[in-house]
Amino acid sequence: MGEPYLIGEAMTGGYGTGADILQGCTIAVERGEIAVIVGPNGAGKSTAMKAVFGMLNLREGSVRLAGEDITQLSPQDRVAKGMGFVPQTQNIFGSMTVEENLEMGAFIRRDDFRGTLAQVYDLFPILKEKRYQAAGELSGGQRQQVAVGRALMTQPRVLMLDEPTAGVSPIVMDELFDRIIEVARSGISILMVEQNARQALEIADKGYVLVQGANAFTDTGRALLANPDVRRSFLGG
Amino acid sequence: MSDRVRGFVLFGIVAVLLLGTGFVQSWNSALLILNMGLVSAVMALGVNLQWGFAGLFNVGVMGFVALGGLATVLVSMPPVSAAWSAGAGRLFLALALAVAVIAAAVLCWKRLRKGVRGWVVALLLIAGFFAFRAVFDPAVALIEAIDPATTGYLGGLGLPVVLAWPVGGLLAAGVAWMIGKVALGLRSDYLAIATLGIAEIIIAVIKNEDWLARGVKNVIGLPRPMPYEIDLQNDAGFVQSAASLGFDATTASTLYVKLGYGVMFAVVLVLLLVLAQLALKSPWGRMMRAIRDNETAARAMGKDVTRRHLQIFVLGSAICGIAGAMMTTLDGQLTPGTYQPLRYTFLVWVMVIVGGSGNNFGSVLGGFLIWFLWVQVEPMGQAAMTLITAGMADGSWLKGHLLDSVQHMRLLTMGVILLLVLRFSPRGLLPER
Amino acid sequence: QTSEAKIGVILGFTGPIESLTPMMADSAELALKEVNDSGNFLDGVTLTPVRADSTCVDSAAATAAAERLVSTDGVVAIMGADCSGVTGAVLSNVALPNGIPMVSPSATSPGLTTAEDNGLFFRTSPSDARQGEVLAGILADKGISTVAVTYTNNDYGKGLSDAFISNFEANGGTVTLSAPHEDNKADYSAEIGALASAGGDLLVVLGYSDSGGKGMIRSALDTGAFDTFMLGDGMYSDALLADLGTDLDGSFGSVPWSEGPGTEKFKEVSDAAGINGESTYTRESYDAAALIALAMMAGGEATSEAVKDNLLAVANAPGEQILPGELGKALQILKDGGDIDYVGATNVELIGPGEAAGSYRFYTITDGAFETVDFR
Amino acid sequence: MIRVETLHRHFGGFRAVDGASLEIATGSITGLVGPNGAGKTTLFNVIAGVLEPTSGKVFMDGEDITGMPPHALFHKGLLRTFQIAHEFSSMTCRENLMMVPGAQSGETLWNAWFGRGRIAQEEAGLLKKADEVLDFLTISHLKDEKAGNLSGGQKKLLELGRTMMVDAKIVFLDEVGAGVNRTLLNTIGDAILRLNQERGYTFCMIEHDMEFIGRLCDPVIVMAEGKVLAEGSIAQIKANDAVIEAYLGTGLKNKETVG
Amino acid sequence: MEFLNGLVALANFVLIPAVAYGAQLALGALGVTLIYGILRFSNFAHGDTMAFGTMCTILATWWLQSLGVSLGPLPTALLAIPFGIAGCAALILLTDRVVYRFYRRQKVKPMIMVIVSMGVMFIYNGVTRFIIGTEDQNFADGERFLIGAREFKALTGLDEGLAIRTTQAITVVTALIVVAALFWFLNRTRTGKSMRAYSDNEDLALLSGINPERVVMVTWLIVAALATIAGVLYGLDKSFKPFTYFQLLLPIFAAAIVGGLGSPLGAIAGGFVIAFSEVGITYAWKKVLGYWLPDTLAPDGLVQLMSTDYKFAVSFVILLIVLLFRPTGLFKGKSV
Ligand SMILES: Nc1ncnc2c1ncn2[C@@H]1O[C@H](COP(=O)(O)OP(=O)(O)OP(=O)(O)O)[C@@H](O)[C@H]1O
Ligand SMILES: Nc1ncnc2c1ncn2[C@@H]1O[C@H](COP(=O)(O)OP(=O)(O)OP(=O)(O)O)[C@@H](O)[C@H]1O
Ligand SMILES: CC(C)C[C@H](N)C(=O)O
Ligand SMILES: [Mg+2]
Ligand SMILES: [Mg+2]
Repeated sequence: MGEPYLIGEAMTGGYGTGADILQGCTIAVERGEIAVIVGPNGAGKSTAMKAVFGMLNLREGSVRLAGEDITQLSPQDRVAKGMGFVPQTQNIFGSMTVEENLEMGAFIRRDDFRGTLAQVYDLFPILKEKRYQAAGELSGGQRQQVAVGRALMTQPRVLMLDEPTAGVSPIVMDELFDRIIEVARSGISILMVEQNARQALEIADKGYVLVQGANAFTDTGRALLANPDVRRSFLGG
Repeated sequence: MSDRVRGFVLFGIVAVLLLGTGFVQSWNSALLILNMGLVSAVMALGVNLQWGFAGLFNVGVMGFVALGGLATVLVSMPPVSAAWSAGAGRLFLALALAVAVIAAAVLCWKRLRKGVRGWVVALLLIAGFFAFRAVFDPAVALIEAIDPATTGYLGGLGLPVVLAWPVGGLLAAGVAWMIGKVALGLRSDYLAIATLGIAEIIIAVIKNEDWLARGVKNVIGLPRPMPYEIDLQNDAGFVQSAASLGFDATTASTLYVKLGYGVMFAVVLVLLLVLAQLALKSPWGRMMRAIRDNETAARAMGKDVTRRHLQIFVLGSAICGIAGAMMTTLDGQLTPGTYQPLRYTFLVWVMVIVGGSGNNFGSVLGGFLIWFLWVQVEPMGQAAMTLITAGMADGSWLKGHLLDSVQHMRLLTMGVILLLVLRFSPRGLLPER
Repeated sequence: QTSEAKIGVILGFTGPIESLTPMMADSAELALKEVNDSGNFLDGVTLTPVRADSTCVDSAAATAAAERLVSTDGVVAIMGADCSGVTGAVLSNVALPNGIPMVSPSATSPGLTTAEDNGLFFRTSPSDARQGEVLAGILADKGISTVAVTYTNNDYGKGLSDAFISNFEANGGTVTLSAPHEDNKADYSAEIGALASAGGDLLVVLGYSDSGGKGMIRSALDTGAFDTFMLGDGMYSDALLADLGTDLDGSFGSVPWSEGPGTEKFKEVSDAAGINGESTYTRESYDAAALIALAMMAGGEATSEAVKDNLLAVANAPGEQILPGELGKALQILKDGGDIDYVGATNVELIGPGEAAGSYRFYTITDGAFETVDFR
Repeated sequence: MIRVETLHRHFGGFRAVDGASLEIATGSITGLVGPNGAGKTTLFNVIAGVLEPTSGKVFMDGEDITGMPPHALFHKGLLRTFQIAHEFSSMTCRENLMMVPGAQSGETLWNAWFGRGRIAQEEAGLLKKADEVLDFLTISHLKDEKAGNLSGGQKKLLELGRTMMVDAKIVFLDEVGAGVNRTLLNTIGDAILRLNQERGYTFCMIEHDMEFIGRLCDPVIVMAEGKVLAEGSIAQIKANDAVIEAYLGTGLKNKETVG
Repeated sequence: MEFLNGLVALANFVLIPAVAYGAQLALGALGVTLIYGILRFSNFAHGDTMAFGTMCTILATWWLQSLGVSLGPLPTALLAIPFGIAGCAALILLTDRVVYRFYRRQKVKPMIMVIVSMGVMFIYNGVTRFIIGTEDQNFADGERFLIGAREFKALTGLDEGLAIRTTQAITVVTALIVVAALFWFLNRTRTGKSMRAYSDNEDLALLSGINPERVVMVTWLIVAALATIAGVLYGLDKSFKPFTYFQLLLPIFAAAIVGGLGSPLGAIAGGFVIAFSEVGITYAWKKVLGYWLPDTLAPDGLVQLMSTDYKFAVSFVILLIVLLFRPTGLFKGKSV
C-alpha cells in the first residue's frame, strides 16, 4: 500500500505563541475510506483537524494530499485542491439564509450546483422548509445540518467533519451516517471527529484515539470498539 | 517584559516627555500639559469604566464634560439679582410645569392600555409643550434682556468654585441616569449614536438657552481656586520668597498657580484611580466583566444587567462631569462653542483605546500621552516640515507650498503617531491582561 | 539687547475659519517684514513671527499653544487670537499671568470690552456693539422696517445680532425671526424654510463669508426665499461675489473700513507682496502687527512692557499720520523722538480699553462688485 | 415544581412552541427529547425568562413566573445551561465559576471599596468551591486559561460547572452531553444523580443521547412541532410508534454493507 | 389657488430640500454602512475619504475644463467622476495595504479599528488640505436649475416659487440607482454574497474558498466609488470645503444607524428620516397656514414647533425614538 490519500504526519504545534497542543500526532485517511478520531475533551482533536486544514502554524511535521506536500498552503488553496471542512463551532453564516449558506459551500464551483443542492435538501428535508430563513435563527440541530450541507455542496475529495452529529436527533444522525457511508463509497475520503464514538467507529475503516495531542491507539474501527481499555476510558464503557 | 515593568517603563517615558518639555521648552508648558493631562486622565478613567469594564459604548462624553462646565458657572458665578427678580419665579414655574407634564406622561404610559396610551401620551406631551412654552418664553425674554452684553442670565450661586467639581459630577450623573433609563437597552453602535446625539442635544441647550449660562456669548472670568498671578506678583512676600529660590516673580507666580492646580487635580485623579482599581479587582469588577463578555449568560447567572449598566453608566458619566468641571475651572471660562465631538469625545476614546481599554492605568497613561501629543504634534509637524524642506532650493514652489501647509501637519502627525502606537501594540499600550 | 524679538501669531490655522487665517497671518507678517526691511528698528533688532494654531474653537489647545509661544519661544507680544472665545481664554490664562500684551485683529465680541485685562488687551477691530448701531442706521436711512435675521451661532454672531436687533427695534423696526446657523454644516434648508415663512423685506446675514453665511445666502437665493441681503462684517469678501455673481446685486452691508488712503495703500502694499489683502481681517492683522512693532520702537526696547505702555500712544493722535507701507518712516520719526498717529489700513483709532473706534464702510453690490456708499 | 400551561411562542408566523403543556415534578429528573427544531430550546428560553411567551403561563411552585427576568429566576433557584456554550470568554475558567453565586457582598461598590476584609474571606470560600468543580470536570489544569480558548467540549463542561456553584432548586440542562466525551458524560450522569438524590435538585434535561436519557430520566417528555407528543418512562417512549417515526428512527440502512 | 400656493411653498421649502438632502446623506451613509456591513467597523475616515475623492474629481474637472470639454447643461464634474474614483480608490487601497491589513490580520477588536480609522482620518485630512488647501471651491458649471423660483412663478402665475436644482435631481436619481444596484449586488451576485459571508464569519468564508483579500479589495473599491460620487454630488450642490465634509460625518452616521447598519435600503430610509426631521420639525407653518386657512384664522405667530437652533437636536430625538422602538434601526441592522 502506498501513502494514504491525506496525511498529517507527526504534527506538532499550538495556537499563536502558546504551548504545543499537538505533540507529534499523525492522522491519515485513504481514498474512499472513513477515518474517525475520538478522545477526551481537550485532547486536541479539533486542533489536529485545523492543523490538517492549515488553520494553525505547524512547528513540526507535514501535511500531504495525494502525495503532494501542502503544509505551506493557505486554507483557501486547500479548498481549491478539493478539501472540505466543517468546524466544530461557528460553522454557519448566521446572518445569511439557509440557501445562501449552501450556495457559499459551492463558492468555488463553476458548474451548475443545483443538483447537489437538491441532494442536500433530500438529505435534510427540514432545510428545504427553512431555505429562506436566516441560519442564525435555526435550532442547534438544524444549524448542524446546515453546516454539513454546506460542506457537501463543495463536492470535495476529502471531507473533514468536526463532530457533525453533536446535537442532532437520532433519526437525523442515522441519516447522516448513512449519507457519509454513501459519500465514502463514491470515492471520497472522510476524516471525522466524533463523540458519538460508538456509532462512528462502527462505520469507520480506521479509528484514532488522541490523548493530549498524541496518538494513543490506532486501529480499525471494529478493533477499537472491541478493545476494553479504549471502551472504558474513551467510549463510556 | 512583565506587565508591571512595562507599565513602569511607559509611565517613565511619559514622565521623561514632560520633563523634556520642561527642559527644552519651559516648565510652564510642561505644567500646563501635565494639568490638562491630569484632567484628560480623569475623563479617560470615566470612559474606561463604561467601556473597559462594562462594554458600554458611550460616545456622549462631550455632553457630560459640558455639564461639568455648566456646573462651574452655576456654582461659582455671582447671582445676577436683577435677572432673578425679573423672571426667575416664572422660569422655575415653567420648569416645574415641564417636569409635571413629563411625569404625567410617564405615568400614563405605565398605567394605560397598549392601544390608547400612545395617543394619550402624545397628546399630553404636545399640549404640555405649548403650555410650557407659553410660560417659559416670556420669562426667558425678561431675563435675557438684563444687560445682554455682560450678563443676560441668572448667574450662579456665588459659592467656592471647587464645590463645582462634585456638583458637576452630580449634574452629569443625574442626566446620565435619565439617559440611561431610556437608552441603555440599545446595543453597541446604536447606543453610541444615541449618546452622541444626546451630547449634541446637551450642547444645543447650553448654547441656545442664554438665561442659563449666557449661551454662545460665553461666561468668562470664572472665580478661581488659586490666587491670580498678578496678585502674587504684587505680593512682596511672594516675590521675596521666589527670589530666594532664584526665580523672577512672573515665572514663580505662573509656576506656583499651575502647580497648585496640578496638585488639586492629582488628588482627584489618584482618589478616583484608587476607587476604580479597587472596584475592578473585586467581585463587582468580575461581575462587570462577565456582563461585558456575555449579557445573556450573565443574566442567567442572576446578574441584573440592566441595573448594573445603569449604575456604571451613571458613575462613568459622573467622572466625566467632574473632569469637565475641573477643566472649566482651569480654563476660567465656559465657552459652549468649543465643545466639539472630535476634541471631547473621540480624543478621549483615543486615549482609552491607545492606553489599553479595561486597564485603569492604561487609561491614565493614554490620557497623559495622547494629550501630550495633541499639544506637541504642532511643533513636531513644523519640525518635520523644516527637516523635509531643508534640502530644497529656497524659493522653489514646492518648498513654499510645503511651508505654507505646515499647519496641516498637526493632524497628520497626530494620525501617523496614533497608527504607529497602535501598530506596535494593537491592543493598547497596557492591555487588559 | 538681543538682536531678535519674537512676536506670536496665534490664529486658527485648522478648524472652522482655517480658510481665512492664512491671509491674516500673511498680512501680519508682511508688516513685520516691512519693519525689519526698513533697517530702522531698534538698532538692528529683527522681529520674528512665530505662528501657532488657535484652532478657533478649542480653548485648551489655544491656551497650550500660547503658553508654548510665551514660555518656550519667548515671544514678547501676541498678534491674535482670532476668534473671541479662544481670545478670551488666551488672555486670561496666558497673557495676563505672564504680562504679555495681545493685539487681536478680529475678536469682536462686545463681551471682551469688559474682560479683565490689566491693560494688556487691544484689538484693531471694533466691538460689535458699534456695528449693530451702524447696521440699524443703514436700514433706517433706507426706510426698511421689517427684516429677518440670521447669525452665526457663536459669541460674535450672537453679540452682533443682539446689538443690531436692539438698535433696530429702538428705531421702530420689526425683526420677524432671528435664527442662528451653525457654521460648516451640511445643509441650511431648515433655517431658510423658517426664515422664508417669517418673511421680511430682506435677510440680515451676520456670519462668515466662506462658511455658514454663504451657505444661508445660497440657500435663500436658490429657493427664492429672499433676494436682498444686508451683510455684516464677516460676510465681506471677494470670494462671495465671485461665487454668487450678480445674484447679490442690490444687497448691501457694512464692514470695518476706513475711507481714504490707508486702505488703498494697503491694497498696493499687499498686492506688491503677492498677498491677498482683500480677505476679511487682513487689514486689521497688518495693523495689529504694525502697532506692536511701533509701540516697541516708541518704548525704545523690544519688550512686553514697551508694547503695553506705548501702544495707545502710537495708535492715536497726536502725531504724524502713518499709512501701510510707511512703517519705515514711522520708525524713523519715533527714533528721532517724534510722535506718530498710526492710521494704517483701517484708520486705527483705539478707544476705551484699547479697541478700535471703528469706522464702517456702507457698501452696496452693483453689477457683481462692491460699491461704497459712504463711511460711518 | 414547574407547570407549563398551553404555552405559545411564535416567531413571526412560525409557531416554535405551539401550545405545549407539561409538568416537571419536584425531585424528578425529567428528560425532554424531540426532533431538531421541535421547540425544546425555545421552551427553555421562555421558562427561563429569556424570551417572552406569546401566550400561556409558567408556574414555579404554584407561583406565576411568566415573563420574570432571568436574574430574578436565578435568585428563585432556577438555573439553566445553554445549548450553544455561553462562556465569559475573556475571563479565566475560575472566574467564570466564581462569578456565579448571587448575593456576593463584594458585588456592591460600597463593599468593594470599604469591605475588603469580608470580601477576601468570601472569595477564599468561592475559590475553593470553584477549584473543586473544575477538578470534578477534569479541567483543573485550565483554571487560569481564558474560557474563550477552551475546546468545544470543555466549554460545555464549564457551562455545566456553573450550575454546580450554587444550591439550585431546579436546573435546566440544554444538551450538556453534546460534544462531551462519553466516559466523562457517565461521570457527569453520576453527579446529576447524586445531586438529585442527596441535595434534592430537580432536573430537566434536553438530550439526544437516548442511552444517557435512559439511564437518568424518568419521566421522559417528547416534543414535536412545538407540542408535547408523548410522555412516559423511557421504555414507553422507545416503544411509541409516533416517537420512533418522528424522532428515534430505525437505525442505519447502509450499515450492514460496510467493511 | 390659495391652496396651491401653500402646497408649492411647502414643497419648495420642505419637501424638495429634504428629499435632496436626504439623498445626499443616504449616499454618504451607503459607504459607511457598507464598510460596517462587510469590514465590521465604523469608519471615521469616511467624511475625509469623500473629501479626497471630490478633490480628485475637482482637479480632473479643472483639467477637462482647460481642454474645453463640457457637458452642456450638466456639470462637467460628472465626466470627471471616474478620475476621482480612480484617485480615491488608489488612496484607499494604499491605506488598506499599509494600515488596515495589519490590524485585520491581527484580528483586533472592532473598536481598535474605529480608532485606527480615526488615525487615517487625521492623515487624509492633512493630505487633502495639503493638496487643495482649505478654501471653498466652487466647481459646478452647467445649468444650476431645472426650474428656478422666478421662472416657476412666471410660468404658473402663482405667488410662490418652486426651485429644483439640477444637482438635486441628479442626486436623488443617483441615490436611488446606487441603492438598487448595491442591494442587487449584495443579495444576488456571487461576489456580493461572498462579501456578506466574509463579514458574517471570516474563518468559515476561508473554508468555503472565499479569498478574503479580494473581498476586502472589492469592498474598498465600491466604497471609493460611493464616497466619490457622494462627495461630488454634495460639492456640486453646495460647495467643496474639506472641513464641511468632516462635519457631514455626524448626520451620515446618524442616517446609517437609524436605517440599520449594514443595510443599503436602511441608508436611504435613514437619510430621509434625518433630513425630514431636520427640515420638517423646525419648519414655521405661518406661511403655509396663511394660504390654507381663511384670513380670519391666519396665525400671527410663526407656528413653529421648535426653533431652528434645535434642528440637529430634534433629528437626534427622532433618531432616539426610532431606535427605542426598533433597536437595530428601521431595516434590522447589524451590530458587532
Ligand atoms: N429567533 C428565531 N426566529 C425565527 N425562528 C426561530 C428562532 N429561534 C428558533 N426558531 C425556530 O423555532 C424552532 C424551534 O427551535 P428550538 O431551538 O426550540 O428547537 P430545539 O427543539 O431546541 O431543537 P434542537 O434539538 O435542534 O436544539 C426551529 O424550527 C427554529 O428554526
Ligand atoms: N484558540 C485557542 N487558543 C488557545 N488554546 C486553545 C484554543 N483552542 C483550543 N485550545 C486548547 O487546546 C486544547 C485542545 O483543544 P481542541 O479544541 O483541539 O480539543 P478537542 O480534542 O477538540 O476537544 P473537544 O472534544 O472538547 O472538542 C484544549 O486544552 C484547549 O484549551
Ligand atoms: C475671525 C473672525 C471672523 C472672528 C469673529 N469676529 C469673532 O469674534 O469670533
Ligand atoms: Mg473539538
Ligand atoms: Mg435546542
